[in-house]
This record gives sequence, C-alpha cells and structure tokens, in this order.
Amino acid sequence: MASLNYTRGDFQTDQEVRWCPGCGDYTILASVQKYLAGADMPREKFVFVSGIGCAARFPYYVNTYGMHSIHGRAPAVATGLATARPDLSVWVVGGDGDMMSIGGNHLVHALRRNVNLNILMFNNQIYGLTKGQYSPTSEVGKTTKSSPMGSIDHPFNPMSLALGAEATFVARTLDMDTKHTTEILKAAHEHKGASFVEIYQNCNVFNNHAFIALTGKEERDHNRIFLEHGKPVTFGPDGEHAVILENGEAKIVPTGSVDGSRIVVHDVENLAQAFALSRLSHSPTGPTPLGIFRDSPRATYDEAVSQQIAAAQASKGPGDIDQLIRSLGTWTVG
Amino acid sequence: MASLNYTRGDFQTDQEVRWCPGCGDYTILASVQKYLAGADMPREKFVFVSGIGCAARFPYYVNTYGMHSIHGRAPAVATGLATARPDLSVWVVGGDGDMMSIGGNHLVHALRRNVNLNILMFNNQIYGLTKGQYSPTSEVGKTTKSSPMGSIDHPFNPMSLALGAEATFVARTLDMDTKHTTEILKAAHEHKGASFVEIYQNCNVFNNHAFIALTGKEERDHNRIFLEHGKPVTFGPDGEHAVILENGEAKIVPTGSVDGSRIVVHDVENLAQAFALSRLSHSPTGPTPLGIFRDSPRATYDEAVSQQIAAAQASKGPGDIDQLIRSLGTWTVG
Amino acid sequence: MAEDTATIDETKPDQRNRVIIRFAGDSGDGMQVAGTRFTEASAAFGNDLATFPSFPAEIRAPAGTLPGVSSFQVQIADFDILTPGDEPDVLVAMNPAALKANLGDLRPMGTIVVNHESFDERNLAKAGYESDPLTDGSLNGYKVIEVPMETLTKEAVADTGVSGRDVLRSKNMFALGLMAWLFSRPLEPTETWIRRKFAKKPEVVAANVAALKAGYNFGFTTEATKTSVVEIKPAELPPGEYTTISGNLALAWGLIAASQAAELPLFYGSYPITPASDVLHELSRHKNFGVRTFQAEDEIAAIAATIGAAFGGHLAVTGTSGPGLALKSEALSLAFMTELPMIVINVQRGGPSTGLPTKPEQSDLLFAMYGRHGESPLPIVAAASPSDAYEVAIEAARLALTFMTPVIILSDNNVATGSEPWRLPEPGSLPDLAVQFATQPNSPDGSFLPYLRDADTFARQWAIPGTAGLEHRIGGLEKQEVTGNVSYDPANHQLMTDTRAWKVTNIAQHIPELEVEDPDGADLLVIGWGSSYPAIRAAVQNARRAGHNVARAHLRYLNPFPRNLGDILRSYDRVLVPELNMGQLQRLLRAEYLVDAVGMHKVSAQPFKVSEVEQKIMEMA
Amino acid sequence: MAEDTATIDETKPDQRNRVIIRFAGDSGDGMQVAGTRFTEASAAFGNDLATFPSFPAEIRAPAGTLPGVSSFQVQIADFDILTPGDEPDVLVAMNPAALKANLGDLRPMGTIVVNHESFDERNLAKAGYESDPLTDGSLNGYKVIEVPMETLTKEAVADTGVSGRDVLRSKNMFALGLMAWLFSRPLEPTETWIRRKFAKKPEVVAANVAALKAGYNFGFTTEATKTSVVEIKPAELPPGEYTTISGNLALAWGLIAASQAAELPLFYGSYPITPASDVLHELSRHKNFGVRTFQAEDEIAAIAATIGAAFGGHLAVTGTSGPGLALKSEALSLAFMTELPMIVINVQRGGPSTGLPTKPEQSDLLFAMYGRHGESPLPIVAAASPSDAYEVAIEAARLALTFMTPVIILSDNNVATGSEPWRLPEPGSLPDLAVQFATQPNSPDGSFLPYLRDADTFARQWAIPGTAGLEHRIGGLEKQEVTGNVSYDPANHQLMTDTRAWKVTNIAQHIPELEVEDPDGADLLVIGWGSSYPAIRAAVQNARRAGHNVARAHLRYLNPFPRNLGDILRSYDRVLVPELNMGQLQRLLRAEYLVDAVGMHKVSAQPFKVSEVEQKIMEMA
Ligand SMILES: Cc1ncc(C[n+]2csc(CCOP(=O)(O)OP(=O)(O)O)c2C)c(N)n1
Ligand SMILES: Cc1ncc(C[n+]2csc(CCOP(=O)(O)OP(=O)(O)O)c2C)c(N)n1
Ligand code: SF4
Ligand code: SF4
Ligand SMILES: [Mg+2]
Ligand SMILES: [Mg+2]
Repeated sequence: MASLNYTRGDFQTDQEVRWCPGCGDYTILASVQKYLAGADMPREKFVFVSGIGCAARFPYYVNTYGMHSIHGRAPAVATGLATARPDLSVWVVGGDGDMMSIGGNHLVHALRRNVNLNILMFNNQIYGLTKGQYSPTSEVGKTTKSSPMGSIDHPFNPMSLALGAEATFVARTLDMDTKHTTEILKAAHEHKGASFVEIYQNCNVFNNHAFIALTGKEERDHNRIFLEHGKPVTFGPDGEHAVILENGEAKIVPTGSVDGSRIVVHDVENLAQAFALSRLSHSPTGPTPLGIFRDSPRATYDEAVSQQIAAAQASKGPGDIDQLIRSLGTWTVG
Repeated sequence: MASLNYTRGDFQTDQEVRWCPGCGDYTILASVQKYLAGADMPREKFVFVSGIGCAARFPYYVNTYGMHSIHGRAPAVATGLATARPDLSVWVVGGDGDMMSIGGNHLVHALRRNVNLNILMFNNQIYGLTKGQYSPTSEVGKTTKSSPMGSIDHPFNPMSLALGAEATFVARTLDMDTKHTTEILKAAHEHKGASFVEIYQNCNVFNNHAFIALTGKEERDHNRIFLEHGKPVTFGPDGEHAVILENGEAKIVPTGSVDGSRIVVHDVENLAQAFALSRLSHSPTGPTPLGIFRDSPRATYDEAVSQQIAAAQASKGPGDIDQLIRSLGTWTVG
Repeated sequence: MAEDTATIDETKPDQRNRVIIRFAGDSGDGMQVAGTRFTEASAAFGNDLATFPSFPAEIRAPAGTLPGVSSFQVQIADFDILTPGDEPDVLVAMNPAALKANLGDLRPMGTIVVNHESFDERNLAKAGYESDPLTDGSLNGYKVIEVPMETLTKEAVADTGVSGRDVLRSKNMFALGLMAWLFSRPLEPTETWIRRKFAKKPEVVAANVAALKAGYNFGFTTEATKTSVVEIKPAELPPGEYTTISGNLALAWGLIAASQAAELPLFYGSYPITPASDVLHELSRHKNFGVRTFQAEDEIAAIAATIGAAFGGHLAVTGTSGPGLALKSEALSLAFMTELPMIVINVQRGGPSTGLPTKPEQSDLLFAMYGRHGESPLPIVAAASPSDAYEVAIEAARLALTFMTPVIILSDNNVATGSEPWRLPEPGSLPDLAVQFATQPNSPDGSFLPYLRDADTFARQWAIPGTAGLEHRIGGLEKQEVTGNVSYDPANHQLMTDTRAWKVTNIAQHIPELEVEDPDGADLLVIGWGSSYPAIRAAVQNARRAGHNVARAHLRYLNPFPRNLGDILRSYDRVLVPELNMGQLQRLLRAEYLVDAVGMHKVSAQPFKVSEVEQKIMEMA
Repeated sequence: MAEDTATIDETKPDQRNRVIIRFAGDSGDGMQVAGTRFTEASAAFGNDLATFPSFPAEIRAPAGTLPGVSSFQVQIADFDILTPGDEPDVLVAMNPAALKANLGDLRPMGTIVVNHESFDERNLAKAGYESDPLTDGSLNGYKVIEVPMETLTKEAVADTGVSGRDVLRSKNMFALGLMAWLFSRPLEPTETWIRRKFAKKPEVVAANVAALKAGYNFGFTTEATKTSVVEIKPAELPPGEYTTISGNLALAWGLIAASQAAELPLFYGSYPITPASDVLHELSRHKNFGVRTFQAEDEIAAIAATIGAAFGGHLAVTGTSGPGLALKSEALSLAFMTELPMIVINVQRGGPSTGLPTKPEQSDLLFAMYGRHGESPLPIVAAASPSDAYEVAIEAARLALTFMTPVIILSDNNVATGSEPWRLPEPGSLPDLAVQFATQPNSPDGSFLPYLRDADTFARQWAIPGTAGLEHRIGGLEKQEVTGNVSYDPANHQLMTDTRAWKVTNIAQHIPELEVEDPDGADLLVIGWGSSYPAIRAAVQNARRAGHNVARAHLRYLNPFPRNLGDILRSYDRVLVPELNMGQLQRLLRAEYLVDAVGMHKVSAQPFKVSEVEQKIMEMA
C-alpha cells in the first residue's frame, strides 16, 4: 500500500530508549512505529504529545514532531494543536496516572468534544516513574509504597468512563499482542474524532504480571474476549463461552446453554450495549473484552471550528482591521 | 419523626438571599432547608461545601457549617473534610460549570472513591455568574456571549458520566418539583457513600425555559419519565408510553404495542440498565428520566480509612513518638 | 463615583470625578421618581448634583411611542457643577421608544441598562424600529446590560400581596436598585422614603422594597459592571480620527491587529472569568479574521491548548484574571521552557482568592514576576489605559515572536471596563511582525537543532509540525543547549538557566528608553505603572500648577525594565511609587536599584483619587 | 561525588566529599570486576581512591552461602585518602548472603541496592535468614532500592545472542550501570574496557554493554536517588542519644510529633512527586498514630482536601515539589483567605517546569513568597539539614496553629535525601502545642463571629463543624472584619488586607532573634538559608582557619524575617548570600533593607562545594 515507503527505522530517533528492559512500552513503541511506517502519511504530519510518566517518554523515541509536556495536560495541549492545525495527525500518549488521575478532566472533555486525536493510554495499573504508588486503575487492596495496608480506592474502568463521556471511538488492546495492537491503531487513526485506546502494558518492575490472565500461555485463551463488529460475542479455546444480555446486563454463559439468537452480536454503534460489555471485567484478572467497544461518527470539534471560520468569512469577508477599529463609529478632531 | 423539632427557619441565615427573583435556586434552597429541618440530625453536623457560581452561593444561605471554596474544587475540599470527619454529613453544591467543567475530575474521583458525600449539581445548562456563556451541559448550537455562531461542544450527559465513573448513587430531579426533590434528597442522604444528584434548575435570566418540556403545563406529563425501583418504566398522562430494551438500548414504545413483560422494570442495582436509561434523553427537550438511576452499596472511602487506622492501632498500639524516632536504632555519645 | 476615576479630564487637571445618568421610559414607568430617588440617595452621599427632568409634551401621548417617553437626567460629581451635563454616561431604557429617543445623546461606549423584555414586535414597531437594536449589532458601541426587568420584578414582588397593575409599577424601583449597585449608592434613603410615602399601603411598601433590593442583588449576583468614560473635549485632543474604546475591546482588537501584522492566525484559549471574559466574547465575534477561540474546561486546559497552538505556529494567546493565572502557573513554566511564543493576559481584579471580582487592583505584579517554580523570568508589559491596551497587545506580540518567549500582559478592571477616546492609527499602518518559520535544517549534518539560537535575540527557531525534515521533540525536562535533547549535565543546566535569563534581560536593548516628563528639574520623581496612569498624571499636573517641581514617568515594561531606569531613579532625591497594591513595583525597584523608593499603597476596591495622589506629592515635593 | 555535599564533615572543615561503596555478591557474580570497573571509571573522573577487595576464604564455598560471598569496597574522594574507609555508604547486594554478610558494616541510613529476585526461600535459607529482610522491616533504617536484576538483565541481553549461563553473567554490569547513574560516573571507560576484553566474543560485548546501559537507564527512568550521609566522628558530637536520619523521614516524623504535641489527628493530602513522595510513603506507614494519608488525584485536590481537613479540625498538611506547588497556588490563596491553619511542604527540585527532578535547587523561595495572586503573604520556614527538618516541622505547626495561617516549609533534594546523625530529643520532651477550639459564642448577642481576632496574635478562632451553636460560613470572597460576611466595602478590604499582612509581620515578635556567629568582629557577613547551610558553615570555618574574619548567620525564617535582621545586616560592610538559585534571598534582603547584599549563585544540579564558597569568601574577606 504505502506509496511513501517508510521503514520502522524512519520513525526511530537517535535517542537511547530508556525504559526498563522487558517493559511493555518497548513492544508498544515497536507496534506504533511499524504502524506509522505503513500508514502512508508523510512523517512530518504526525505529532506525538505526552504528559509525564514512563509511558510519556514516548515522543522522544518517535521521529516525528513531538512534545513531552507536563503531567496530565497532554490531551489539552493536543486539543489546541489539533484545533489550530486540522491538517495534522495528533497522537496523545500517557500512562494511567497521567490520563486518569491528574489528567482525567482533560481526557473526558477531549472525548466529549470529539477533537480529532488518537489517545493511547498505557495502562500498567501503577505509577511507574515515581517508583510504584497505586494508580486510579489499581485494584482495591493493592499494597504499594503509598498503600502499605492495601489501596482503598475503587478504580476506574477506563472503558466505562470513556463511554460515559460519550467518546466516539473506544477500544482496548494489549502490549504483547502486536497484531491486535496494530489493527486497533489503524482503526483509531482512521476514525475521525477522538479515539481512546487503552493498552494494557506490563510494568515488570513495579507491577509485574498484572495482565498474566490475558498473556499467560494457559490463561489467555480462556480470558481474551475479542469484540468484533457484527460477530456474536463468544470466546474460549473452542468458543465455549458466550456473552448474553439479561435485563441489559452482559453475562457469560456456556455457549451451548443458550439459543444462539440470544448471544450478543457486537455492534460498535450501540453505546448502551458497549457499556454493558465494558462491565464484563474490572481489573483484567478474568475474562476481559478486547477490541473496539465503540466506533461511531460524530462531528469533530476541529472541523466545526474551521467550518464556522469559513462560514464567517463567506458572509463577512476576510476581515479588515482598519474597518474593525472603526466599526463603532468615529469622529474627527481638527 | 423528627425528635429534634427544627423548622425551616432554623436553617436560614441572616444573609439576604441574592439570586435573581424567580431563579430556580430559591426553590431548591427551600426544598433543602425543609428537608434538613426534618432530617432529625443536629444542625451542627451538617456542612455545605461549594465552589464558585450562582449555585455555589448556596452555603451562605443555609445556617449550618459551610465553605464557599473556589471554582471546581468543592468535591475535593469535601473529600478531605469527610475523610477527616466521618461523623459529619457533608453536602456539596455547585453548578454545571463548577462541577462538570473545571471540577469534572474531582467529581468523578469522589464518585469512584465513594466518599460519603451528598453532591447536588444545579444544572441550568449555562454559566450564570459570569453572565451567560455555554457550559459543558449546554446543547450544541446554543448561541451565547462566547458562542455567537452557536456552541460546537457536544455536552455531557451527567447521568451517563456519573454512571461511567461507577457512582453508587445517581439521581436526577427538578427544581420546580419540590416533592420529588425532597424524596431524592432523603434517598441521597440515606445512601452511604457518594450520592450524585443532578437538579435541573431554571436560570430565568440567561437560559430561561431550558426545562420547559419538563415544567410546562402541557408538556410535562408527556415528558417526565419517573424511575421507581421495581416498577415498570412507563409514562405519559395515562401511562401510554413504555420503555423497553432492544439489544441493550432503551427505546420508547406505545405501552399497548408490546407484551407487558418486555417493559423495563427499573432496578437501581443494575448499572448497565441504568446507563441504558440515561441514554433516553440528552438535553431535556423531550421524554426525560427523573428519579434514582442507581442506588447500590459499596464500601465508602472514609469508612475504609477509619478501619485501617483502627486495624493499625489494634495491631501496633496507639503509637509512641519517642519509640518511633528510635525505631531505626540509636547509639550514644559520651 | 469613586469607582469612576477614568472620568478624570486629564487636560483639565483640576477637574474631578463626575458621571451623568439618564433614566428613560414610558411616562407610566415612574422614571421621574426613580431619578429623584437616585438623586436624593446621592445627595445623602454628599455629592454635588444637577438634574434635568423631561416629560412628554402631550398630556396623553400613547404608551410606547416616542412622544410618550419621559426621562430624568442627573449629573453627580464630587466637585461643584452647574449643569446636568450633556452626554449621559449611563442610560436606563425601559422600552424601545426610550432607547430610540435617548440613544443619540449617550456618549460613545456608554452603558445602556435595558429592559429587554419590552423589546417585542409591538413596542419595536411603536418606536419605529425596523429591526431589534439589541440583536442587530447597532449597540456594539455601547456596554449593554440586558435585564428581564418585568419577570424579575414580578418574581420579586410575588409574595408581597400587590396585584394587577401594581405589580409592574415597582419596575422603576428595580431599575433604581440596579443603578445603586453600579454606583455604590446606599439603599437606605430610598427604603425610608418608600416606607413614608406608602405608609398606608404596606403591600406596596413591601413590593417596592423587594423590587429595589432585587435590582441591587441582580447587579451583585451577575457581577455587573459599567463602563466609565473619560471625557475629553475635542478641542483639547490632537487632530485625528477618533473612536471611543474600552480596554477589553482594545485588547481584543490589538490581538487581531497583531495576528494580521504577523500574518499568523490568532488562537485564543480561555475560560470565562470576570473581568476578562469580554476579551473572549469579542474575539469570538471575529471568526472572519481567522480567529479561533477555544472556551476550555478550565484555565489549565486554556493555556495548555494555547501552548499546543503555539507549537502549531499560531499567534497563541490565553487570557484570564488572578485566580486563573494561578492555575496557569505550572503550564506557563512549560511554555517558558519550550521557548514558544505566546501571550498570557491577566486582567487583574481585587484579590486574594475570589476576593472582589468586580473591583480594580494592581496586586498581581510580583505574582507575574515570580509566580513560577524554578528560575523562570518572563517579559511583562502593562496597559496604562483603555486605548493603550491596543498598542500593548501588538507590542507583546512583537516581543513574543521576536524573542520566542511567552509574554505577560497586565491589565486590570479599570483598563478593561473603562473607556476613552482613541486616536485611530492610519489605515494600513500596521507594523511588520511577519515571522520566518524554519524551513531548512540548521546543522551541517542536515539535522534540525531546535535550541540553536540567534546571536542577537537568543531566540531559537520556530519549526512547526508539517515541515518535512525538521521533525523534533521539545518538553519540560532541562535540555541540552543547541540539540534540545534531555540533559542532566550540571554545567548545561547552569548554561541554559543563564541563557534563558539573559534572553529576557537582553530585551532591554530592544525596547525604548524610559521617558521622564520633567519640565522644571524636579527632585521628586513620581513613577507608576498600569491603570494608575491617569490619576498620577493629573495629580502631577495639579501639583505643578500649585508651584511644585515634580517629575513623572510611567512604566509600560515591568520586565525587563527600560535600560536607563537605574540612572533615572538615582538622579532624583526622592522617588514616589503610587500603586493599587501594598508596594509591589516599589519592592522591585528597591531590590534592583537600591533606591529608597517610597510607596503609596491602596487596595480599597477603588482607583486612586487624583486628590489623594496630589496630596501625597505635596507632602513629598 | 559532587552530588554528595552532605558528606562534609563540618567539624573538620578541611575535609571534602567522599563516599564508600561496596559491591557484594556470590563469588560467581563478578563483583570484583564490577568494583574494579567502577574504580577505574572514577579514576578517569579524577578522583582519589582506595579499594579493598575481599574474596571467599574457601576456594569452593557453596554458592549462595555466607562463606561464598565475595565483595569489593572502594572509597572515592576529591581529596587525598589513604584507606578504603570503614562503613560503606552504599551496599550492592546481589543475594541474601551478600546482604547478611555486609549489612553490619553499612552505615545507618546507608543505601542498599538489592537484587530482590534472588530473595527466594532457598537463598534466604542458605544465608540463614528466618524471614525475608526485604519485607520484615529489618531494613527500615536504610534506603533500599529493590531491583529485579535478573529479569532486567535477561531482557536487556535478549537480542544480543548470548545464551545459557552467559546471560546472567552480565548482571554485574547491570549493577555497575546503576551505580554509574547514582554517582554520575561516565559509562565510556567501562564500555571501552568491555570491547577490548571480549573483543573475540561480539555477543558477550553486546550483552555486557546492553546490561551496563540497562542498569544506568533503570536509574534514570525510575528517578532513582541514593541517600548521602554526613560522616561525623562520635568523638566530635555533643553527648547524647543519636540516630541517623534522612530529611524526608525527619519531616514525616516531625509532623507526627507535632500532631501529638497539638493533640490533633494528622491529615496528609498529597500526590506523589519526586523528591517529596517519601514523606507520603513514610506517613502512610504510621496509621496507628491516627495519621490519615490521602493520595489525591492531583496536587489541587491534595491541597483542597487538606483545606477541608483543616476546616474539620485536623493538623492538616499537604506536601509536594515545585510543579505541584504551582498547581496549589490558587487553593493556597483560599487557605490564606479563610485563615485556616495548615502546612504546605515544598521539597524543592531543579526547575523550571519538569526541570531536573532528581537534582537539588533552592529556586522556589520567591515563588513561595509571591506565588499567589493578590496580596497574600504567608509565613515561610526552611530546613537547613536532614535532622533540622524535624524541628522545622514542629515549628511550622506551632506557627500555623498559633496564628491560624497556612505555613510554607521549604526543603530540597539535599535535605530530603541526605542523612546525618541526629541527637534525639529527650523522651517526653514534646512542646505543648495544644489548641483551644472555640466552644462558645464569642459575641454579646450569642452568635459566633468567625473573624473576631485575638489581640495579640491577630488569629481568628477555630470553630469546627460539629460544635453546636457556632455554625458559620467561610470562603474566598473578601469578608467583613469580625462577622466574616461577604463584604464589598472598600474600607473593609483595605482593613482586611492590612490585618492579614500585619498578622504575618507580627509573627516576628514570636520567633527568636537571628544569632550571628562572629568570633572575631568581622566586616563580612555570610548569610544563607536551607540546605546550603553545611557548605557555608564549613567554608566559613576554613576561611577563619586561613586567618580571615568572617561572620556567619543562617535564616530558618524567610517570612517574616527575624526582627533584628535589619540591624545585623547594616552592621556589616559586606554581606554575601550564597544560594542554589540566581539570587532570590539576595533580592528579598535588598528590597527589604536596602543593603547591597552580594549574591553567590549556582544552579548546576549540585549543592555548593565547600571550596567554591570558601574561595568566594576569600575574595570578599
Ligand atoms: C504536576 C506533577 N505532579 C506529579 C508529578 C510526578 N509524577 C510524574 S509521572 C507520575 C505518574 C506516573 O504514572 P503513569 O502516569 O501511570 O505513568 P507510568 O510511569 O506508569 O508509565 C507522577 C505522579 C509530576 N511530574 N508533575
Ligand atoms: C478559577 C476560576 N475560574 C473562573 C472563574 C469565573 N467563574 C465563576 S463561576 C463560573 C461558572 C458559573 O457557572 P456554573 O458553575 O454553572 O454556576 P451557575 O452560575 O450557572 O450557577 C465561572 C467561569 C472563577 N471564579 N474562578
Ligand atoms: S518502571 Fe515500569 S513502566 Fe516504567 S519503564 Fe520500568 S518497567 Fe516500564
Ligand atoms: S443568573 Fe441565573 S442562575 Fe444566577 S441567580 Fe440569576 S437566574 Fe439564578
Ligand atoms: Mg502507569
Ligand atoms: Mg450553570
């Protein structure tokens, strides 16, 4: 496809990548660089904006334009950039603390406004850079430096929160599954408007094996529920588990135990159903949906801004400063 | 009931109430004062914390303890107070801008932590105090001082957002309907944990008639969908409209047109269904659910804090500073 | 009146504060009563007054028509006056006819308090309006306060027992109450009068008092402010084409002008806050200039988005008031570190905390100077008057774009809501602020070095996303000189800190020297900044007339200071620094130049009175 | 070493920076190599060194056992040394046996870098540990950096082609890399060595280099810091009971002590940030003292919650570093306005923006002074050394509770992560900070007046929710004196502004006068604040030994200044102010007292070296 034949190398920088060996961030970086190389878009059109955290070091390693901004503010910085420059492809990268703790408000506002951004949240369910405190996605009871007796904060379910904010594109993937990650990156990039992608990312130093249920050889096939538009939601090595709705709630049942017609057929345009599916898991310790929960079109913020400008210019003309400053009426002396 | 026989007057202050005549805030103030008088709780136990805005002037008019804090931070101030003083009944009051714009993050975090607060959001879908700019709940296309060509911000649906944040108590009521307001206040107060109550409030100066569909003599009976736990969701003067679920989505149908068993039976413990119901309306211009969407128990933050302290004291004893500073081992000179 | 300093005629230094108000409505609207009551309340306040009532010629002019309009004008001043004045500063218009009949007299930029509920088709027609003046833009030249007086009055008197025609009778009291808020008149005298007058009818008393208070509270609740206007006789102005402008408008227009001069689209990220909101409102009306306004979720998002837009190559601006500037502090430090050009506007109000949102104060100067963690000096310019705000906006843009740095503009309530005649720049006289984005690699090896600096300005190059071959990353961690890579090298941190500081210090070489007005070799220098300008200037002139030798200077640049400031200060025996704070510029001057600058401090929700400054000068001269 | 100022022996002013490091592991772990390489790299760095290798006695001691432990100790200094030193400051322990065998020698508060993956049952047993020292609290007295060295090394060398036993062989290079980060050693010498040594085996070269860099990057990525320790010979300390304490621990304990002294529960609202996080970590471990720690969603929520807790009657504290203080600015202004007692801790780091998170700097002083909109002066105290932080915390609490005001504590990276011997206060010697909550109405008419003030301290009363009859409302709008009702009255705003300022100024009457150390009547005064204390003190002593007369003073109180400071400054011809910023205290002194204080400025990610301060003193003495 790519008429611009980039290789991954074109998207690598001369900066030494400084994550811990084995950190899930490496895998994600590779997936993103590979995707960009094949995205058939001039490199200079890409901008990566991040906050602060291990994940947020990301822009230094991607040879595009980038800003390593401040903790939590990346979605807001990116909103300004995307609004000013609708011609760019603006990506936001940050950790679960960066985006859901200090940056939670900017995130939900960027989602509701549907600014044309691709937001990647590397969720390792921990504060990595500050050496291991619990985060807004850490499970209750987690003992960390700041919660020696166990965390008492009920965590967010990022999918539920994003859907509650009416994000138009909501998806989840896994660092290890580079193929799936790439599919999701592609869909997110192609979606016009705010795309929110949660990427489960293993922090092998401060929260190792957090996602073992989805990555472990034995466990993974039993726990990965892949959501595919138009397909019935079943999973398990032999599709032996199925998801049905009961009073609007998603339930897992043995596939055989119910009439096939009762099995949920995934519909990325159905917000309520997507929300129900997001409730199937909380912390990813059991069966967990992966894939695109929602992908539904809505006017984007940056487009609307440009349209109003165009409309104003069409009706009033380009604007003349000398006229403007005289618009309140003038009088002459001498 | 009330063994403490307060009257509304006991909860009024000597400060002149300074909202615009006819402002919905007056009605809400009255409802709250009346409820408090009958709540059978010593007046000094109540604390009202607010941010900034017309709504946020509330504490000055309620003769309890109160703090008129700063814009958007009331839920955080209240979190600290409730955590330090679980013996108090802490109420948070603010407008849609105060709580969903600048204060959005503190709100969702207070909700997920389930801090024992009663949060009242007066939603007039406008910035009143600053004289009429659109707010995060204003409808798209609204022309205001800051959106002369119409707002392009897709608004939040406060119920959906709160449910997405897994609030344990989520309800909506209407300034004019004092009876309903009082019921909701009571339920919110009785709920242990964070109670989020959206109160549609008419700003007759900058956004008059925003809720006419729910208050107008002709319209209201056709548009108010009262949610009651355990009851089928029907509405209309003669209950001629009913709500059913189709692939998890709530739909309004003629009551007669469907088998009664298909009509949604409201269940305040069913999060997914509550979310589906929250999607029935966006801006309250048509049929709109009112009442308690969700009321489901979960450990509260302040309790958990106290429990850990109790546990620590039980296991380690009350704590002795002289021992603590020697706990790393000491050595003696001379 | 005290709030009205701007109404000092600088060309007649002996003149004092004055304002002219006209109540106009249908003959049935009780405007004569409202006017008289306002007059009485002011008299009780110790003002000098002159009034001018005017009634419909015909005894029974049809309601709502021009002939039916009745009005009452009063001029109030803190000095002897003889006439009710010519052009009202404030017009209360109860219906379309009242507006139409009186608008012609209202001074440019004057304030109109209008009962917009009366502007229905019928009344508009009766008044002979083809289109609704409230919406067709024909009132752009004025500050309009729209009030639904009928609804609010009805609601206010609802429980007082009055009914029928009596209900709306109290409308005039509502209007009176609102004026009392705007001009800080006491309500008591009027209340007493009402009680006496309607002693027989308790419900009427209740209704009128309720309406009166409702009007006052409406002003309070909605943080209502009026524009105050500087009166200058044409004869005393230099020849030229003039308009009358308020500070917030001038600021907005100056930004648009700057974006035209720089040939960059304008991005304005802001969150509403009194008294800065009008800049957002005004800019949002001019999308045809390519202006993008972003109403953010809070002030942090506003400045963050502005940083994003600056990175994207726009003339990026964020505006707020004190509490908002506090929230921007951390992100402003990032903007400083990334050395992107942008403008941060702080329209100061009474602090601390929520403070006195509608009152003037200059108490954010030290905050602007030092309100960031770490060593992060920024250029600061301040507007001296409404029209000056236009120039200041353009100059701030010049500094930001030339030196690749955020620049802080300090305005305040007086400048923002005050108005004055403005001699318009010649058409086509915009300065050339055109910028050169980087288009080529700037290193031998063909790579782009984001922190390679211009030898003269120390500015780094502005390479915007979308430019092939110049891909680079910036951020908040300390970075290596030239390459901009993250660097923990000790020596580099010192070097970068010195360079960033030097870049700002060096701006002193690129701004005009300070001019001192010292006609007759004085020993005393009075120096000020921002909106205390008119009061200081008038006071100095008065002092000179009184035979004292006084020098005067005004600082537009607060950081860096003009390069000759030290010499100037040292050349005077005494230096007086009047400011609406507890001595902030004073501290800066003392620390920088070790001169024993004497402060004149005031934070009492009011601008300086000419007389108080004058008196202080007398003491020191 | 430069990072290690704290290792100045103040009692032997001629002594300089030094540190002792011991690498310990199984004989198979390559500790000798790691040690030698570190030594070489340091030599290349121009340090003086002395080393002490120690091998297992038995040739074939079983792996993982105590006899099998091999270690290499090196002392590095920037002055001549003769011995490898006694107690290591840092111990690298590759397995339980290595830890057990060497822990005894490690100095109190020393740093342990441990490969925690080797702490499985088998190895613990072999080493003769009953319980896991990493979890049973027996290492509380040390700064432990747990590193999964095996996983990380495996991962690091994954693509280098090495396999089998060779994989983990590179572990020692990982350890070496991490030490290189902690002590800012260059990696190059080691890399060169590796390439030469394994020239024949490219994959081994690749593996070792990869591991080396991985170790270095691990330090970088996780913002790893070590504790630096002040060595003081027992003989030179005043008699008493001692422990060795780091600044963050001392701060945490001081807060607990203060809450005990005040008989108030402690509330700590914070959001993690380097280098302040350890205060949160430590406090969260002491819930049995009734301590409530709240890890907020951000710094704004942290201080907001702290304000709520203060309103509720707790000893409320919030702690952060520069960027976090910036975010707290607006809320701190509310705390100031509501006049609630609380403590705000700022553990300063290298700024601006994200800056240099792990490096020391004193560049937030002016920010602490002026970092709020409006006129909002706050008391500021600073910690001079790790143990001083304990006292400072208690003193800050005293001021907050006595004067009903927020108080800012300035600490910094040096104080926070440095350690020193601390002479423990006598058991039961806590001061009495007990507070009296209001319990009764304080007005004749039986109402409660929240802003009625104490005549001596100007403090208002603290009436906490739950107290019947004292219901009241506070907030951020300006309020009427005494009643606390919202007030727009001009005179009242001036009065309240003056009162709030005066309340802080007046604290000078309630703190000790400044003491000057001036043995022999000097003309030159060297004055400092915060963590530059040890360097200044040592430098002054050196200068005196060199025969110069130099006076020295240290400011714990930055606002208000001690009441005698002006007289002191004026009594010296020359005043030198060394600080790790570009002259912030210097500016305050100049503005306040008009003395020509000379600054000595440094922001290069390092504390002062005694020698540089000494030299500057020589120049001026
Ligand atoms: C204003 C501010 N507050 C706090 C910090 C400290 N800090 C840096 S990153 C971070 C959170 C890191 O967690 P996350 O966002 O999940 O990223 P990760 O390191 O896990 O990838 C914190 C608290 C900061 N840099 N700035
Ligand atoms: C930090 C800060 N930013 C902005 C403001 C200005 N401001 C005060 S209230 C408000 C919003 C009011 O709207 P809402 O919260 O909906 O309350 P309402 O007046 O409608 O009841 C704004 C923007 C402020 N006081 N402080
Ligand atoms: S700390 Fe965790 S998240 Fe950060 S780089 Fe290391 S492994 Fe990755
Ligand atoms: S502006 Fe609107 S919300 Fe505010 S007091 Fe008036 S009517 Fe109520
Ligand atoms: Mg994380
Ligand atoms: Mg509102």
